[in-house]
Amino acid sequence: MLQAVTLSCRRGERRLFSDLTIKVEPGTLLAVVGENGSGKTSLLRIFSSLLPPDEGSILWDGEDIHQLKELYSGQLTYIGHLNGIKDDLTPLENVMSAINLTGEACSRTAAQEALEAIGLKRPVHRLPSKVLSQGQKRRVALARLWLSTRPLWLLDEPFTSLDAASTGVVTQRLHAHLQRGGLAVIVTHQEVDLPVERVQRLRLTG
Amino acid sequence: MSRSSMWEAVGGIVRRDLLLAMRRRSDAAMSVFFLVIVVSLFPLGVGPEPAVLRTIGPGVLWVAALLACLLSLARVFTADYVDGTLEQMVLVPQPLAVLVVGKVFAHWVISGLPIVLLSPLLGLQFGLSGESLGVLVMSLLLGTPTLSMIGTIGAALVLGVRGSGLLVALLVLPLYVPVLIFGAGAVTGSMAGIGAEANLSLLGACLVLSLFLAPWATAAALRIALE
Amino acid sequence: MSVNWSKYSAPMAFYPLAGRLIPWFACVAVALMGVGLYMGFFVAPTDFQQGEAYRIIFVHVPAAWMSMFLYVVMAVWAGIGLGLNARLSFMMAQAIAPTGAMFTFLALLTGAMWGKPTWGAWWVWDARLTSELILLFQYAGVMLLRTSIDDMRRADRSSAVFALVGVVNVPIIYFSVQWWNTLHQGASVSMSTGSKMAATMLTAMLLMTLAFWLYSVAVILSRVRCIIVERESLPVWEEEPPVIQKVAEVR
Amino acid sequence: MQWGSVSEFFAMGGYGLYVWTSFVVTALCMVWEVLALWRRRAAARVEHRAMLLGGSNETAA
Repeated sequence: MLQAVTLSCRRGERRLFSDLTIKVEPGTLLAVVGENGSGKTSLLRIFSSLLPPDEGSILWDGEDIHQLKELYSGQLTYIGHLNGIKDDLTPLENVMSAINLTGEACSRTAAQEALEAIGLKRPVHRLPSKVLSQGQKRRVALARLWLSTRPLWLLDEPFTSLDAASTGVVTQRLHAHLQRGGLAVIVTHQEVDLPVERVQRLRLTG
Repeated sequence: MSRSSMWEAVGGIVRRDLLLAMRRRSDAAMSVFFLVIVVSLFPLGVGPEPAVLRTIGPGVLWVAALLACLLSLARVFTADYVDGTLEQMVLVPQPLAVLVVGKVFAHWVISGLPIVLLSPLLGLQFGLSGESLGVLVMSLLLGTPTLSMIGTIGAALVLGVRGSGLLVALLVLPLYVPVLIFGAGAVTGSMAGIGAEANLSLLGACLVLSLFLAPWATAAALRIALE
Repeated sequence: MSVNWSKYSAPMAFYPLAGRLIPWFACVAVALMGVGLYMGFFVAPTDFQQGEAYRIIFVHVPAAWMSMFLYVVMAVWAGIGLGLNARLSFMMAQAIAPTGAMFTFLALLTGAMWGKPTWGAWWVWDARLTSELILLFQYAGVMLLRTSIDDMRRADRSSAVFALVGVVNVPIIYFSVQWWNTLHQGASVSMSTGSKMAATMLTAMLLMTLAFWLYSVAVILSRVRCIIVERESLPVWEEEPPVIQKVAEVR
Repeated sequence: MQWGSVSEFFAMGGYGLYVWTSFVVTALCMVWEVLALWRRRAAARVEHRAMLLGGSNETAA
């Protein structure tokens, strides 16, 4: 279970949000919506432990994530606003090195299956990523979701530059993750096509 | 968080960075060319007097190596910072300082090792004797990893900061002074016949010290840069 | 609502306290400086080796000591700031840097002034002067790193990390230059006049050091007050300490 | 007291230039630092008044 307790955040002089308390239960998804600059991404970065909150804390199963440190990192898969892929590497190499980075081994076939699951065909796997379109690059980043065994997913605008079909595939993957008891926090400006009882919406007004 | 997963992560970083360097060989070649050019300029400026060149040789080679290391620092984290892989690196279940060692090692292989391998040739330009050439290689072998270690602290501190190229030089060069003194001192010492062992062991001590302290400072600086 | 009040109240509570302390430090600093200068110029005898030129040490040595001491203090505040995430500590570190850099510059300048008549050279690559030079670069690094970063929080923390790294560096530099000097068999010169120093000379030097220290405290406290006003966008309180209760309501 | 006359005091046994440069520059630096701080404080005060008059009286936000 993921909890935010009396969270507040300001960037420079501007107060983004304050006294925010929210709970995300296993099997549910928190969709953070709001205008540009309302602090959605900051909130996600606070959840990821990249950004320390100005006040308040984030609890994972009742323990402060800044106490848990690397133990908490071992619980999450974070896909930020940046794709985290290298232009000079092929999609296949990108997926494999991203998984290696988390300390897990990743076989070539597993990576290929993940890329195919998100609709990237075999020939694309061997091109340098710099020739891919924005949507294809985003899909390379999201392919990690098919290899992730982590209970908590933090996704920043996962559907940006994805076509309808890919959006559907990612939504299905999210649904499967939630059905297995996973948690997710996503920042989005789109409606998420998931069963109502699984989705909790948080609107930041800025 | 087992030991094997840590090696997996560190090995993954080293493999990926080396692969990236192979894809962009010109980047790695640039610091080597820089070194050769700088070193070659000195005899042209000072004059071809063999005795003079022998005297200034160790210092010139070491200062040039130091500047070449400095130039390559911008590459250590900038690309990772821009494309988001640095975020991923900070959010893994392994201690960040250990991953930093992997990054530094890869960086050293790409930009430090070529300098070490090339240095005997450059030493010949300055009329260094066979034994002194050996000491030069040895001192660079011990010294350049230290330079990479220390340099990455500066590279992490200036990530995404305006005017970072000059700033990193200002931050890092004062920290390079001891390595320069011991490194050039080792070669000078061997030429003067007083032996290089003491200087080399001090260089080794610097390496060990930087290996223990620098990754923590770099890790702290990276976390701060990503906030 | 559990809020870390100390984080917010500390600079505010400190502001009036600092304001009350500054005049005392300043007055005692001026008085001690007067006594120190009198001792240095009228009581201390002429050095039989260096003549009157040695009187430069009455500013040189205190400036050099303060430059090193202030760097360490700055690093300690920076470390506390990083450890406890306390804004006042970062402000203290920020306030110390310019004064420390000034004393470093003065130590170098007066060192040159002392070196020319004594050694016959404006600059000698001895361990002390070289360490001072590197120290100046490090002060410059801390300050430039801070001004290059727009985000105040990151500026605080990044310059703190660099300040701490520098603390490790300076002794290593000192040692390495000393080592280098023995290798090159350079002039084994030293700025201390050692045990030959007359008691009155030592007294004058210590008085001046104490005066410089008090001066630094006064100047740094008053700079920290400026920084608090600028950064917290709070009013410049004349006498009354702010009512923290009221501030809490606004928040 | 080792000074016979005022001019002897200023001559500093022939080292007057070095000694007085050191002391004067040190004094000037300190005076300059104090003045700069005084101006900085005054500027902060003026800016703050302007902010108050400008209507933004959100003092502690």
